Amino acid sequence: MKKINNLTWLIGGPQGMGVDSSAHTFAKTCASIGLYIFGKREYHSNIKGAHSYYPISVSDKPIRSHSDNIDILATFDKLTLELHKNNVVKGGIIILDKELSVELDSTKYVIVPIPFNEIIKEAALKFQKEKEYSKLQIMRNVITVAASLAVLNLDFEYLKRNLQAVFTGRRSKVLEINVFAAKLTFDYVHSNDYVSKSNYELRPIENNENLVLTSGTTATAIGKIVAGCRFQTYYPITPASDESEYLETHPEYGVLVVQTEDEIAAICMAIGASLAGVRSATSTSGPGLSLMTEAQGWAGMNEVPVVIFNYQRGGPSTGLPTRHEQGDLEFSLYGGHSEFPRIVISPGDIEESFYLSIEAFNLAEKYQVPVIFLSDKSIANSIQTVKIFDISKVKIERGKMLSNEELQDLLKTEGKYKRFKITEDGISPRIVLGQGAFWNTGDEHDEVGHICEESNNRTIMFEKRMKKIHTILKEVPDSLKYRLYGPGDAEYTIVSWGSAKGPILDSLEELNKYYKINFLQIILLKPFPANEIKQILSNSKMIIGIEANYSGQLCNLIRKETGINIHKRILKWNGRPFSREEIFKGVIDAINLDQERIICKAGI
Amino acid sequence: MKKINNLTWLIGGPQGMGVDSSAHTFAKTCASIGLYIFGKREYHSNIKGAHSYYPISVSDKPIRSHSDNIDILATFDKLTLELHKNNVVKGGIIILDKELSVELDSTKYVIVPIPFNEIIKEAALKFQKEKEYSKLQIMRNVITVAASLAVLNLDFEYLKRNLQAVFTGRRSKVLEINVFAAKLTFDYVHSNDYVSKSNYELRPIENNENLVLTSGTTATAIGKIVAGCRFQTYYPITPASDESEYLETHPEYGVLVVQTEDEIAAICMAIGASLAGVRSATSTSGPGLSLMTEAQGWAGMNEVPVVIFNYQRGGPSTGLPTRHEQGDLEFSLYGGHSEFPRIVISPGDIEESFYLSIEAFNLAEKYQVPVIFLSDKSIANSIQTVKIFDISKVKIERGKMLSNEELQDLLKTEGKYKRFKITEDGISPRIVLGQGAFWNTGDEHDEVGHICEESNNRTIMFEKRMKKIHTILKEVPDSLKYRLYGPGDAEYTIVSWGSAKGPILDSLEELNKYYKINFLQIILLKPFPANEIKQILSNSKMIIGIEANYSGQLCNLIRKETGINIHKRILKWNGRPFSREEIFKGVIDAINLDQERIICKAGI
Amino acid sequence: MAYKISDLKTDYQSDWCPGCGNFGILNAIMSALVDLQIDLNKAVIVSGIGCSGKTPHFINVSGIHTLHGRDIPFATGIKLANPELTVIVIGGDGNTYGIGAGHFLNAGRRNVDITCLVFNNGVYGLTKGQASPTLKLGMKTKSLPLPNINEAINPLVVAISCGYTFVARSYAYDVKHLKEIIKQGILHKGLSLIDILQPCPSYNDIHTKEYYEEVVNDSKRIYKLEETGYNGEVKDPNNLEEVQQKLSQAILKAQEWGDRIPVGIFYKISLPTFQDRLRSRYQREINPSKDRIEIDKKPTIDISNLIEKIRVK
Amino acid sequence: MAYKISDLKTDYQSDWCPGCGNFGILNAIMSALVDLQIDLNKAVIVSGIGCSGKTPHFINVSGIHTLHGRDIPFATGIKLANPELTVIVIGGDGNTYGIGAGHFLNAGRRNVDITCLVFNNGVYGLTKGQASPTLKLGMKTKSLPLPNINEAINPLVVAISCGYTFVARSYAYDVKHLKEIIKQGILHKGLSLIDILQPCPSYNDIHTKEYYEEVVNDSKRIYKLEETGYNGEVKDPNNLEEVQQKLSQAILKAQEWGDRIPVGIFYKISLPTFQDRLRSRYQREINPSKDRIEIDKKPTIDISNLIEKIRVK
Ligand SMILES: Cc1ncc(C[n+]2csc(CCOP(=O)(O)OP(=O)(O)O)c2C)c(N)n1
Ligand SMILES: Cc1ncc(C[n+]2csc(CCOP(=O)(O)OP(=O)(O)O)c2C)c(N)n1
Ligand code: SF4
Ligand code: SF4
Ligand SMILES: [Mg+2]
Ligand SMILES: [Mg+2]
Repeated sequence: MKKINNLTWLIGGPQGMGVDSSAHTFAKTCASIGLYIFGKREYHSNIKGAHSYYPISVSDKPIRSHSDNIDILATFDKLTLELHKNNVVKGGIIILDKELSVELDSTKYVIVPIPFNEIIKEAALKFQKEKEYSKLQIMRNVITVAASLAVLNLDFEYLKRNLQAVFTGRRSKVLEINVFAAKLTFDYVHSNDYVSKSNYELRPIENNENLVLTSGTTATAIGKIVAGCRFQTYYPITPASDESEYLETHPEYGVLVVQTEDEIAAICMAIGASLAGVRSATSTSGPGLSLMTEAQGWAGMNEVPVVIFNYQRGGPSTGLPTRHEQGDLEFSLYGGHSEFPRIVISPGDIEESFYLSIEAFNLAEKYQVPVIFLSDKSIANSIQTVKIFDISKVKIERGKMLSNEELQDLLKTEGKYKRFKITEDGISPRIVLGQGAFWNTGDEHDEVGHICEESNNRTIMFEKRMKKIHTILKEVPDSLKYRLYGPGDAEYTIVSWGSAKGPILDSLEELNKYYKINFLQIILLKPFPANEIKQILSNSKMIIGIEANYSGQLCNLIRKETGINIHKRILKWNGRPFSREEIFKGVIDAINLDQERIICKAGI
Repeated sequence: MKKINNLTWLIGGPQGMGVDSSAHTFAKTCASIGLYIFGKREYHSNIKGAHSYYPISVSDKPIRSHSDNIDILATFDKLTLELHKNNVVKGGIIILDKELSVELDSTKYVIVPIPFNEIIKEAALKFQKEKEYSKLQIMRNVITVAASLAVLNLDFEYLKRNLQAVFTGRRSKVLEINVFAAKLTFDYVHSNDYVSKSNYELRPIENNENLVLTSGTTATAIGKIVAGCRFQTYYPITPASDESEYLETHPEYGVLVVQTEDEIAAICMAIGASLAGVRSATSTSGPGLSLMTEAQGWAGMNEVPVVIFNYQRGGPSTGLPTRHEQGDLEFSLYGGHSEFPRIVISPGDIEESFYLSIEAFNLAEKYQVPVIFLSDKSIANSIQTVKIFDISKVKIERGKMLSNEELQDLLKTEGKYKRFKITEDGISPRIVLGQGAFWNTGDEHDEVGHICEESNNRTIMFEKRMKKIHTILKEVPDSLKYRLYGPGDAEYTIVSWGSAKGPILDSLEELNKYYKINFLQIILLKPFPANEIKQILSNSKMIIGIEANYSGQLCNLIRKETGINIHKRILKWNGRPFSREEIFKGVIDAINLDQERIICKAGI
Repeated sequence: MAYKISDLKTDYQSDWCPGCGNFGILNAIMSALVDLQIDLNKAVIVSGIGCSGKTPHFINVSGIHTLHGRDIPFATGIKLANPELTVIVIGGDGNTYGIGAGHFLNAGRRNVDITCLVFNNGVYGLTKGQASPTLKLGMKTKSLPLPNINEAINPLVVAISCGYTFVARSYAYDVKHLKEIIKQGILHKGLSLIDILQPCPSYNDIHTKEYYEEVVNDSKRIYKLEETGYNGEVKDPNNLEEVQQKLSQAILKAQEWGDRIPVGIFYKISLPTFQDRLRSRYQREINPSKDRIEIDKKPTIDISNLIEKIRVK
Repeated sequence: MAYKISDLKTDYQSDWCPGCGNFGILNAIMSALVDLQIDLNKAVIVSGIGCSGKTPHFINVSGIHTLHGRDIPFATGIKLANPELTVIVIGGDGNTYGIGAGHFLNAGRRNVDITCLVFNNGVYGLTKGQASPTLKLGMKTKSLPLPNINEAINPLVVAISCGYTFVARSYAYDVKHLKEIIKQGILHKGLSLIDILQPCPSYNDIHTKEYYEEVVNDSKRIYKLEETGYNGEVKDPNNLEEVQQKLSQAILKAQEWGDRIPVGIFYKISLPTFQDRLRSRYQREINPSKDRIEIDKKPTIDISNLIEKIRVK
């Protein structure tokens, strides 16, 4: 019997040769027949030639993670075959160039050799492009996707419709030849009867959910537009710049995007814009965040709302620029000399990236603090089908901003506007540049904002700032602090954050067949909701921390903040995100083995 | 009965008017008669005019902290009088300008009005410098010191001898007039019989200890010279630059000092020099440390020994540039994206600054990691009589450095030199530039040092670096990890770090009259000697953390690393270091009051 | 009603050393504001760190005292967020040409309409007199233990060569001249650099008031460019030949130093500001601060087109 | 025995795009080393981050691949720690003139004897083609969604005006010329900048090989200064007039761009290097790497004089 609508397809090849666009075409086509998608992009820090690959998981139920097991391996170079064939499941399909001479175990795999060159030649002939033959090699992408969908017995029309959507604008002139080549491929696969050999099939389904297929950087960028962020700075860096480039290519939404000379300028400009009353942000990754350290302290000292979007990638230093890690947590919590209040929140997936990026600006303005939005490479570069963004759920809260009238009233009653007025909750009414005079300084200051070294003022002003921590913890709703999935009365609790959420959720059901396990996702990492977390965790017989870093930074944080010891840690730092299989096995091992650290190493 | 050889003298006045040099003259003179000294410098972030002051504690026993109580207040302006008179003890002495019209309670204080102008005039006349009268106002300093020492009934010769030591070189031409003015002052004090009114007296004593009178920055600078540090970079910043300037003014010791364009260049140049085999360092304070974040990660990634000397000052941001805080601990522990091994050590006083700065280089080279030497403003700018530096105690250990012969042997046996060879202890044999080819990169790399994104290499190479944490904890002797003072079986344990050590030690004896208390000073803050600390602390009924920051960063660290909860915290963040009285009262309160945080606020 | 200098003073006492050139500069800035009657609510002074950096605290308009060397990026963000503001930037020579050099240079590429004053005293004042990037090789001010080991840069030449459209020099104690230059800088549409020779009596005993005002060979060391017939202004920015000529002239002139030190406007050209460039990129005037982003806490923007593009169909 | 290019190759495969100008530059660097027979143990290549930054991995001498924009400070530390090393610095145009501009500028003040090569391709290559500081206003490479909104800087003029003592330009595909310039840069005692026009076929479709090599008005766009009789070398550094003249000539020449693009040595002068200055400051040759700091783990230095000064007497 064929496996219907549940499979992982993987395409690989040299960077710059169309792996990404093939994957997108495949994913979109599958999504267009009502299926759910999760796709993970793996690539080198290189422009052309190094091996990149892109597994797409397809399912008739929502799916949020990748799998280590490949059902269909689509390749057009030998290296891809070598690297990935061992991950192909028994009965899986391997699509490859007919001209490649490789030994493959045909009892184990269904092998689909495709005559790439012949198809390309035929298409070239038909469209009188024989002279552009080498340029047409790029059609290997479309042919690979077509072969895959053909083997899966999908109607050609679905692919065609998606090709029409892809080849628009400048590229519309090559639409026809691509469709032609795709059709040739379909015919080839059908006439050679690979369909019947296939153990997999795709079938259109009814899906009543309203879905979008998008990536983390896009979701965040759209979130910013909705949030009213109108000033964004960036210095190019992988994987963050995709987000800024999205905003840059949509000037009609009015976000002023400035490419700066470095990340120091990026954060300083964003702070400047915020002082003029504009919601502003900067987006970066590890090395950039490191350079933003000093200015964060200034924003903290001057109580300026500004949001730093940090896409974690493999570190330290330049590290693995295009690979995954959740290694910047501790640095985000403690970056900068001395102490100042700051908020660190972390989305667990693409959908949360949208809503939380809006909340990030709300929090920044309500509490007048710098906010770090701690995303990661896996969220940034993955694609997923998620529920359409619901703007009606969104609220924009700008906190204690004085209107011009309010300012005039205040001046009448109090004589003077004091930017850092001491208040119960630590938050002072705020005006912006252009409304009236106020002072900021990185030096310790009095209520007005002038430099002040007097010792009592120091005690009070420092405390005033730090008071906001309590205000934040008091006011922020639980839904922004954490989410708890699975049974409330579980014996075992998984605790995690960021993109590890996807594979955890995807294995939770299966795990609950064996043990009663729930999953606590922590969203607000600073200030840390110690009371709430403590209460949840103290019911658990065993707590299992899962994170993609070496030492288990969240686990350590929990101990610091609550005194609770995390019994087991499932960790991974090889630059690749957790697969759902790794989580499943890791948790089983955590429960059964006498081993504090379980290290995952899957991924190429 | 007079109090002999135990007093706190304080001088204050507008910045740039000689407060510091007066204090030094007083301190040196007292030290020259065999007494122990502790002096604390307080000044504004301003060049001329703002109020600065300098209390000097004098004792016949070693002394390590300042007192809130002033026995002798020496002033030559009204502001100083206003600001400090309330701290003068009953029976204390106030030395002031005879021409100042102020109301002072003469039943409470011994008041010594000095006719500054008359003395200056007489001296001017005698030396035919009437025209330079206004320039001679600078002699108020000498006169104030002379008046102080006269009231304390010290023989004039001691002061004279010290003046001779001070007025040398360019300044020797004003020696005589200063001595003359000092003598006039002595005569004035004696002839007006203030000596008999005084409740204090100084008497030369036999002191068999071999002492130096020095500051933290000087002790550290000398430590660097001894350690063989031959390359030091800096960008001007208070209070760190004093150290670099000391090295700059002593070129004969061969430390190449480079003033850079910023702190980023400073750390990068130091790393560069280290790659060429030179022990190198950079010195800075908070804002500079913030700018060094990114490069630290590079040094960690490339296993380069480099030492950052960070003098903590009031933060965040520009903060209180000339004031004290111990606020950079967490940032020193976690600065930089992702994770890499690093050492953080903190001296508790001036003497330790000397020895630990040498150890800092040893640790850096033995473990091939960046080291942060976490000093603070109080240590930097205080002066103290400490035991003469004993070079015979010093060992220089450069770790696994290959000689040229060893390298040749290795090349013969292994064919290739691998800078990042995987080893048991995580440390690879090291060669330096000029010896042979090797590669470094901030990217993840293979053993040779070339960029490598392969996932297994990543797992292994990251682990290799982090292994050093265990090696360090295993090899470093306890004496570099912590020091325990007081009874081993105490009921109460104070735990602290950095310059809080001085006032804690100075009140420990007194405290032990009431409770059995010991004091654990933590020196090695990263990697954290959790086992040792846990063992010591677990014997204690109540643990009291003391640190000059808002949240109790060490307390939090201990909980994170050991799970042990610190019951009480004595904290201070008003920019002034703890006084011994504050510690005494703070600890008594901690033991007796039901209050988790005890906030100290003393100091002007 | 017009405001006066006295309206511009704050309660906060300046704490510069007696005789510091900064007093003259402070005066000139306030006089320039008074002369131009810049809307006080719309004026912002952005400063770096140093003795110079304290200036905004003494002037009764909004003052943003930022980080060492980062004043230009802060100011850029402010101006772009609300182009209606008049933004004056103040930095020390260490601040702007040393730690801030990267921003100083790259700001030229944008030509944002802000006015940068650099208080050039040859030393790092607030940290006690270390050599700054404008102190020449071999000089030994009283604050230095040994002669300066670094060569100086020429800030005017650098500014001209990286895109500043108004490049001038003035002198702290010639308040009248300085005021006029500042006014012109503010009025100029584009990025202005005004390098101000500022005596620091506490640390720099070489570039003193006496030095600058000394009469050498019968004429004052400091002389005014405009009095010599020099004209740095490009009349027609499209005339490449004129641009070339004015540029070369300015670079040459900026190298004069020693017995004769020119002050005045070295180079001035009218080119599209960043705001102009944004206008053509966004096809409308861009003033983010005027964007109403919410009404009753609901977002005002319509993203349906964006959603449409990623919608699963 | 003399080494050859093949001896200079490492096992590590270069992963630049086909047709990238970097291949030519790599070749030229290796050929220069071969021609000069620089001691391989004493050569160090220090690079920043970017496609350019990967270069040291392909050359069989020590390679320090540092941080984005920080290659010059690293190299400075290396050279000062051991002046016997030959230090070649490699940065991209984004790396050196963008994020590294502060170091680029201030390095001029020191004149440390290192040779800086900038692979100038007009884009941020490794991050996928954003505009770099050398791309002119309004240009739209194929990698940009909208035309460039920033003006370009002129790196040659900046270098000349902040103290570089050897300032040249060459072209990636003219390996012979480039090799010669690199050799001269290495031989020059002092700080050298060699800006290298480098086509990036993947992202910059404006400054292509075809563009640079195009024949415009009967002559190749790129032409060699030395072939036109231009001589950028100052014969007598003490002759202020000559210095002035050569400097102005270089600045003027550096502005030529468009139909005619000059390559070659724009400016060269022999001035005391930082090492020379250190020699007079320390009154001896300073080579910290040669200092024996311990013998049998005991420090070698005698600090008794220092102790004497703080000793309580
Ligand atoms: C990142 C950083 N490094 C160092 C300092 C210390 N610092 C304060 S003022 C100053 C010197 C300022 O010199 P300059 O810019 O010339 O201004 P001036 O005081 O001469 O007006 C320095 C280095 C700092 N505040 N921040
Ligand atoms: C601090 C920091 N910011 C950003 C990056 C990301 N980054 C890597 S390469 C690069 C662009 C390099 O451009 P360029 O210097 O021109 O070199 P090219 O690739 O063109 O040779 C950037 C911005 C980084 N590595 N470090
Ligand atoms: S140190 Fe110099 S610049 Fe600073 S206030 Fe004093 S005189 Fe002015
Ligand atoms: S992106 Fe450009 S610079 Fe980088 S390797 Fe490719 S062609 Fe060369
Ligand atoms: Mg200055
Ligand atoms: Mg480039």
